[in-house]
Amino acid sequence: QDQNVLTVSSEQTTTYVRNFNPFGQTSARATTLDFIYEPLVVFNRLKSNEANYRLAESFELADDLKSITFTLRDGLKWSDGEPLTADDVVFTYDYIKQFPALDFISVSAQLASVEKVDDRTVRFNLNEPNSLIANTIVGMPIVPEHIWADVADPVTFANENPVGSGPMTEITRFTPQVYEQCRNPNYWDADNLKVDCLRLPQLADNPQVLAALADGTLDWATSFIPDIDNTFVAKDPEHHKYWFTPSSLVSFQLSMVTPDENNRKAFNDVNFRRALSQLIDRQTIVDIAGYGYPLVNDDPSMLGELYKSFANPEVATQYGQYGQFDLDAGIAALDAAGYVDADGDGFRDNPDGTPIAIDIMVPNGWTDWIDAVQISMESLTEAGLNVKMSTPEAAVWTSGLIAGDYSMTLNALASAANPYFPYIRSFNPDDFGKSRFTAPHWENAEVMDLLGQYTQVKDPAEQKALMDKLQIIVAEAMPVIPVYNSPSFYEYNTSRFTGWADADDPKYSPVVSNANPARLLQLLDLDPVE
Amino acid sequence: MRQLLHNKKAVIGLAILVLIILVAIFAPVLTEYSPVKRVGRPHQPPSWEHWLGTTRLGHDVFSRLVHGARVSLAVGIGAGLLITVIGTVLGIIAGYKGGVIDEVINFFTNMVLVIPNLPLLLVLAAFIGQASPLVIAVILGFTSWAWGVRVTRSETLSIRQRDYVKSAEMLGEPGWRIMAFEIFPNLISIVGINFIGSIIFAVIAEATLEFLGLGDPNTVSWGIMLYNAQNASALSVGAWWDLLSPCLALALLGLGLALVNFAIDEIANPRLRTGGMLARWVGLVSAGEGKL
Amino acid sequence: MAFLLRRLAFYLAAFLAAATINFFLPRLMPGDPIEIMFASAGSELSLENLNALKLTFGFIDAPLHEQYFSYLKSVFTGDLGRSIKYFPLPVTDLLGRALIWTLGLVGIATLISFTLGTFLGVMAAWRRGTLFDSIASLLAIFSSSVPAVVVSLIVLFVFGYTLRWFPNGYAADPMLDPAFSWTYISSVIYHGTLPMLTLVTVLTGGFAVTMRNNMINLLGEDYIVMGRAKGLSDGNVMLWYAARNALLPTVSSLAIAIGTILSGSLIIEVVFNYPGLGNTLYQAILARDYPVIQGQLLIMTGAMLVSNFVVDLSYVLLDPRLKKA
Amino acid sequence: MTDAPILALDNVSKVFGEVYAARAVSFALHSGRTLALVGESGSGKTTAARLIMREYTPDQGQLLFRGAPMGRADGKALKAYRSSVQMVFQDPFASLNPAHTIHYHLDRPLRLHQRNLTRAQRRAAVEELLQRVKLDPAQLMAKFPHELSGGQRQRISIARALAVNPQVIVADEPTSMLDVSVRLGILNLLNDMKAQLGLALLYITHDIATARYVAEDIMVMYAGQIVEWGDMEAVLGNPQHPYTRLLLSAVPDPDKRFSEAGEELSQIETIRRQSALPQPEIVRIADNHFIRPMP
Amino acid sequence: MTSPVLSVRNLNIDYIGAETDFHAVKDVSFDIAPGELFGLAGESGCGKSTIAFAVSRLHRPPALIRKGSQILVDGRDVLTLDDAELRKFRWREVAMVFQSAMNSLNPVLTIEDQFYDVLRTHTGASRATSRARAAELLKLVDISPDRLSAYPHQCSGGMRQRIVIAICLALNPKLLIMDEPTTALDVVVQREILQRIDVLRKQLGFSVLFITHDLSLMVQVSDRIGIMLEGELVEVNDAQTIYHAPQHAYTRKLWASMPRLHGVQITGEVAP
Ligand SMILES: Nc1ncnc2c1ncn2[C@@H]1O[C@H](COP(=O)(O)OP(=O)(O)OP(=O)(O)O)[C@@H](O)[C@H]1O
Ligand SMILES: Nc1ncnc2c1ncn2[C@@H]1O[C@H](COP(=O)(O)OP(=O)(O)OP(=O)(O)O)[C@@H](O)[C@H]1O
Ligand SMILES: [Mg+2]
Ligand SMILES: [Mg+2]
Repeated sequence: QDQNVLTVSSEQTTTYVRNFNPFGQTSARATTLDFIYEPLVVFNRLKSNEANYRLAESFELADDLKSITFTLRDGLKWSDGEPLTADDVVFTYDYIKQFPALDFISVSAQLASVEKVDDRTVRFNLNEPNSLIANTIVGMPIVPEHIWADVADPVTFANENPVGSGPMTEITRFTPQVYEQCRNPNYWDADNLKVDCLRLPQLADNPQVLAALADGTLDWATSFIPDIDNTFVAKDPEHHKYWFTPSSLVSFQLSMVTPDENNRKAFNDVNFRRALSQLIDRQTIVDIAGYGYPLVNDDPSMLGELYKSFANPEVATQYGQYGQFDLDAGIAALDAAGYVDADGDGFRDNPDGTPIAIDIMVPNGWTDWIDAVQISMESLTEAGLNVKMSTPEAAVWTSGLIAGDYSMTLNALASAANPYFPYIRSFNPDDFGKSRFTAPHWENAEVMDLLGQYTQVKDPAEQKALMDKLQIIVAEAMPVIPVYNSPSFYEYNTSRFTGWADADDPKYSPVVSNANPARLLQLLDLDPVE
Repeated sequence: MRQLLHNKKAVIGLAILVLIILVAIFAPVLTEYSPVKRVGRPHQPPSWEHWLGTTRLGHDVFSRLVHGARVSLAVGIGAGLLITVIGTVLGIIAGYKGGVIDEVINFFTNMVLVIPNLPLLLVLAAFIGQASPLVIAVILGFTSWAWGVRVTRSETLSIRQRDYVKSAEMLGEPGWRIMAFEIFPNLISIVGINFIGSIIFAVIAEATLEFLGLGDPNTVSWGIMLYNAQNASALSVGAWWDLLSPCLALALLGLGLALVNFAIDEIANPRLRTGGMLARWVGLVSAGEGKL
Repeated sequence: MAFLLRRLAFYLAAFLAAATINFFLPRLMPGDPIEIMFASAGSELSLENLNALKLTFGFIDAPLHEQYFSYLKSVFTGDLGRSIKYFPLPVTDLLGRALIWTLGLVGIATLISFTLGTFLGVMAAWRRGTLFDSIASLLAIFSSSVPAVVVSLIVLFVFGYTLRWFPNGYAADPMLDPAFSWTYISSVIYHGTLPMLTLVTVLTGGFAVTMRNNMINLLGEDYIVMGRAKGLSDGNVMLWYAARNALLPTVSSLAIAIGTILSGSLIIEVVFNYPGLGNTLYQAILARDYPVIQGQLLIMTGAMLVSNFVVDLSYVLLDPRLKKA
Repeated sequence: MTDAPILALDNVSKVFGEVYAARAVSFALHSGRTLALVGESGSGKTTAARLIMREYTPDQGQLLFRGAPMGRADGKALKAYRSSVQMVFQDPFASLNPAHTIHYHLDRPLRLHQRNLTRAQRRAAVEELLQRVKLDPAQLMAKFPHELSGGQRQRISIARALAVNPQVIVADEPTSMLDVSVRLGILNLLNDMKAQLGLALLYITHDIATARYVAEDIMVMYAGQIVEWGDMEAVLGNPQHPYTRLLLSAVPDPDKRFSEAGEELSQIETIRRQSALPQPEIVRIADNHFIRPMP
Repeated sequence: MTSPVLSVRNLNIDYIGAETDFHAVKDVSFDIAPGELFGLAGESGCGKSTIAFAVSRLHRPPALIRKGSQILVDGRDVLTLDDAELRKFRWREVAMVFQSAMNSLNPVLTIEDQFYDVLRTHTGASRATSRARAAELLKLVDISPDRLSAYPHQCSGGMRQRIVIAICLALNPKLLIMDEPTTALDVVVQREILQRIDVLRKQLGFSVLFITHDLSLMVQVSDRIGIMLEGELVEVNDAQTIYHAPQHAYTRKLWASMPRLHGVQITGEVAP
């Protein structure tokens, strides 16, 4: 009988290298996580983080929030037939402690210890109480002890013939141009798996993915596609479909610690930031720089549509206008706050007369961002601000952001299950100088205090109260100027498989990139067309 | 110069160049649109309002094209000048001084010649990150002089043997004067060819680097236009005007320069000339006035 | 022999120098690849993890001279390290894959355009002043001046997008396994046509112009006139007297042209998404994949040196004056 | 030959690799006299000229200027030497820079060697020079070399050499590229200069007939050695060295038909081989007539 | 007098210019008898080579042999030949030694090949027969046959010129044109070569059109001499008459400009 082969494009590359090391986040094939190494739990971001239990059948957070216990399903097996037990989980966590380079999600630092309770139960003891730790823990793949214990250098280990726990573990074909990954003979959830094999043709860039999509070769892809209705859907409107879900927040950020003393004065003035925000034409940016695909984010608390179930309606009523594009209002706000042209050079200056000169830094080659900046510059310039753009190498940009050594930039922040994460990543002073997500270098003790409390309460009502408060503080201070949430791209073809998630049935995020564990759920939901 | 005007290729080439130069000079007068402002909807095909259509961002292609001519020309001429000056000076010194100086210069020249140029440029430009046209011109100047040294040197070697250089030496002319006044004037055509060839090279290299995304996107230049068009998938979405306009402009500039270069070659080397005499000759033969 | 030995010594020196430049260039570049990778991946990685990763990839802070010598040693033992982007693929493997395509593309294109260009140049010079000469010269001028990027984009637009006669990427149908079968080979040819066409378009003119000029300069030589005076056929004189001698300087110009050819193929590979060396270099630069960039420049220089040497060799073979002594 | 020589080569040798381009060459130049140096191509004539022009430094022996060795001469002595010794080249087409006018060619040496002249004085001097070589200044000053005939160019070369007021002129085959009809004019000019300015002339040629026309003394060179030398008439009238005889018998002579080949011509190879060997011994034939006999 | 080997009648040759033509050969007529050595003398640029080229019809544009000109070789007008006939005619009937001895051999072919291509083209000879014939011819000019495998650059100038002469003799041509064959050579070598030509001419019976600047030499070797001035043939006479009793003023001027090796020296007064 014929096999059901699902043709997927999950990463773009000029050549395939046989590497299925689940810890090699950038070097492993994109089908390694989730498909070969199944997570303990998949949290569904689209449904308020609902837990879909996979290898684990349950987990239990201790009341003091200082430990969490996962219970594995009964009878789990590795793809080579060996049993998958709590020992493997403990081994994995010991392993990443031993080889810190493997810990690509920095989970070790939060764990005091990992202990086996019984063959199916593992307890993680935490350094700090944390109600959200499960989200982090499930991001680490569990590897078989009987294989990995003998690996001398797991960082460079290519794991060419993986032994895994997920649905698709058998590499039946591998060339630089294409590889195929087929069903796990010992998969615990085989009943739900209708797809026999994944085929991954090598595709180097968006146009190639588009070509493969347009001629119907691909069943499932994640790629930016210009003018998608014409270039893809129109080719076969019945089967060619897409659904773009909002994800990473893209925002303008100002460095509160920028080396230029005059700029610093302005940037630390909330009135200046608000005025700036009002001068950003988000809709045009989305339409032109983003082909209409992103979702405008005009939420001064920076959460926006993505976290709308967490939203505090107060924010919109009190501060909503600062997220709206309004050229006149922006100009008026600048005038009112004293930012007028004092020295007659045609550019607005600080109220004390010192000049402001803003250099918007974007990484070289990130075209949509460059376009967005160019569009923004039009209105900023029209409002009399002295702005220009520089496009250094991405590495320079990154280190500038990390050090706060820039004046203005666009920055992106990956989406997460809970608004706690964007806040902590953006405002945690411990991360200043370490992460580009703290690029604004904005400090607020109250925010940090509230975030600390947030992880330590378990009661949803209490959590909501804290989150509401947080949003008001952030919206009032407006430390970042949100612009849009960039889309996760998801294109699919219904001629060979059905069961796809879409706007009408947003059951989970169906994006097939390796940043979305829910893709596993999508795979399991697919049914071949007869 | 007068000879140039008698050469058909030169006249066509010069006409193209003059046209492009005029366009560059009068760019602001020639178009009502700013090259860096959105003045229309994205990717509008050519129309009365936008002669060459608009870009993905809604910029006017024609306006960008005429403003871009400035940058392409400036980089070409600037880098060409730098390349030519370095190449000529080193070439004459190596060829005339000989000995260790020659060995050293010659070694470096040959070495630079065997290190592939564009890959090196790519790496250098990437290293600099945001390569403004000025930076590109400077990098080009400092990496691409080798060919000039080679031809200038070999020509100098042969001129050095000429008796007029010998007699200048015997008169006691200082070395620099011999190089500047005895040798250099006789290299004019080679220097001219080198100069124009270098301009062609620089224009192409700039466009290539920018096309590959190593340029400064603030610039309005033909290379950046190519880059933007490519990034906007102009071909996939059928916006051919966005991509073809800078393409054709570059091809035209290259052609104009090459024609002039070819003509200089013909003038410097009369044997290459195929002037009007051949036409007359053919006429006379077919009229039965004579034969070979 | 002495001539070749001298050239060999020079090539060795040039290779060393290139290797040295190669060593310093990436070290002067700002930013490091691991950071870049994570910056674009948008992922969060603690500083400790980052440093642990860097260490594994061999970004040690040993003194420069130590780094240099261990680098030289690895260069001469053929160990170019491992790619960062395509970890853990050895750079030599990665480049080896790409090299085949580039060699094929560049080799065949050079062969075609050299032959075609030389032929056009010979004919144009021989029929000097005729319509053929005018047209051929004009085509040659155009071909030698129009940028490769322009030609490749136009070719891609016309044949790839508008007429859809040829594919827009790959060196062969990715669904096919490499094999010595007609299906595979025809697929390679099919995919290689546009890049090849572009490269040939860009290269032919230069060869034709050089050859034409050389020929014309030679046609006045006494031995050519003597060839005609001997009553030999035109073809005979054209080939064995004129072209054979005019070829000598053309061949030496070929050595210089190799750099241009490689550059041309680089941009063409990028435009046509051809998996050759140029494309690999481009990707490596974008990803700051130092080991690959280094290996790449080295291989390209090596290729230049080897082809220069081949040119030298053929020069010696073609010119009896160099054979002895 | 009582007056002191202005310039002399004293036992000078110059070796290129294995080739002796000059072997123990000695001769002296006196003012008001012309010394002709004849020999076949490759015999070392130009090498001798270059040794004098200090383009080559001798491997052995020395160059004497007014009796003083010009070994490592200092700048001043060198300058004096430069302004005293000048050269006229063989090819009138190559000895003038196509990029400069005639005026420039004559003005430069004046500027270099007579720094105190004003512009007007120099102009007058240029005109005088042109008149001296029998050219019309008004017509020629502004012209470029390619607008002149070969003979005119050679005259300019001579004028340029004269511009520095030299005492010695070395003329390396100055007429071999010229047509018969203009050749004589140049030779006459050289003779005049010698007589009027008291120049010492080294006339290098392979045309013995013209040598006889301008020179009082002659040297016959072969393979870097001067094999026979002395008074012109004595040497031509009574050649002693077999190579000299061979040379003389090969010179075209309209009075002799071709078939009457001389004895020397049948032994060309032998004579050549023998003459190329080092011949240190010198034999005096007459008062001013010497040979280095073949072994 | 037997019918001439070469008979040039009213030869007019122009170099066509972009605007005006340069009339290089003006109405020149002369004959060369079988076995005769005819000398053509004149200043540089007077049109000697232009005539020589015309006889084998070797000119290239923009040279133009005007209509009305006739060049009869053995009574046949060379100017009426078509391409194929012309190829057959060349070298078989008229062979030519060029001005620069050094450059008239193809530098990339061996000496043997340069014999072979003539012999094969004209007689269809095989390599072996051509080799034998070449060896034989080389002996005529005193060169050892082992030189056959050498390249031109391995031979001295005089040797090269003799090789060219040997190649010229390959097909027993009726006429040998020698355009300043010895200007680049030494007097001694020149003498050797011309002597050899003189002998071969008598032995093989071909005629020679000999072009040179050197009047003394010309008188020595030629039977008859033509003096050219600016494209015109101003005087044709037998050699001794040209020497002892020159008719044309120009010829007299030439003689007056030639320094003598022996006897009374010329005065040095040159007629303007
Ligand atoms: N720079 C040099 N390097 C090597 N060999 C040289 C050099 N100059 C001259 N020779 C050799 O020295 C010998 C004498 O050369 P020279 O030029 O003095 O001869 P010549 O008599 O002037 O010849 P010609 O009449 O051709 O000018 C020749 O064998 C020549 O090859
Ligand atoms: N291809 C040409 N185009 C125009 N003019 C030419 C061409 N070839 C020769 N001439 C001119 O024709 C005239 C005769 O040239 P030709 O070569 O016959 O002279 P020549 O007597 O052989 O001179 P030489 O003794 O220098 O060889 C010269 O004035 C020359 O400038
Ligand atoms: Mg101001
Ligand atoms: Mg001639």
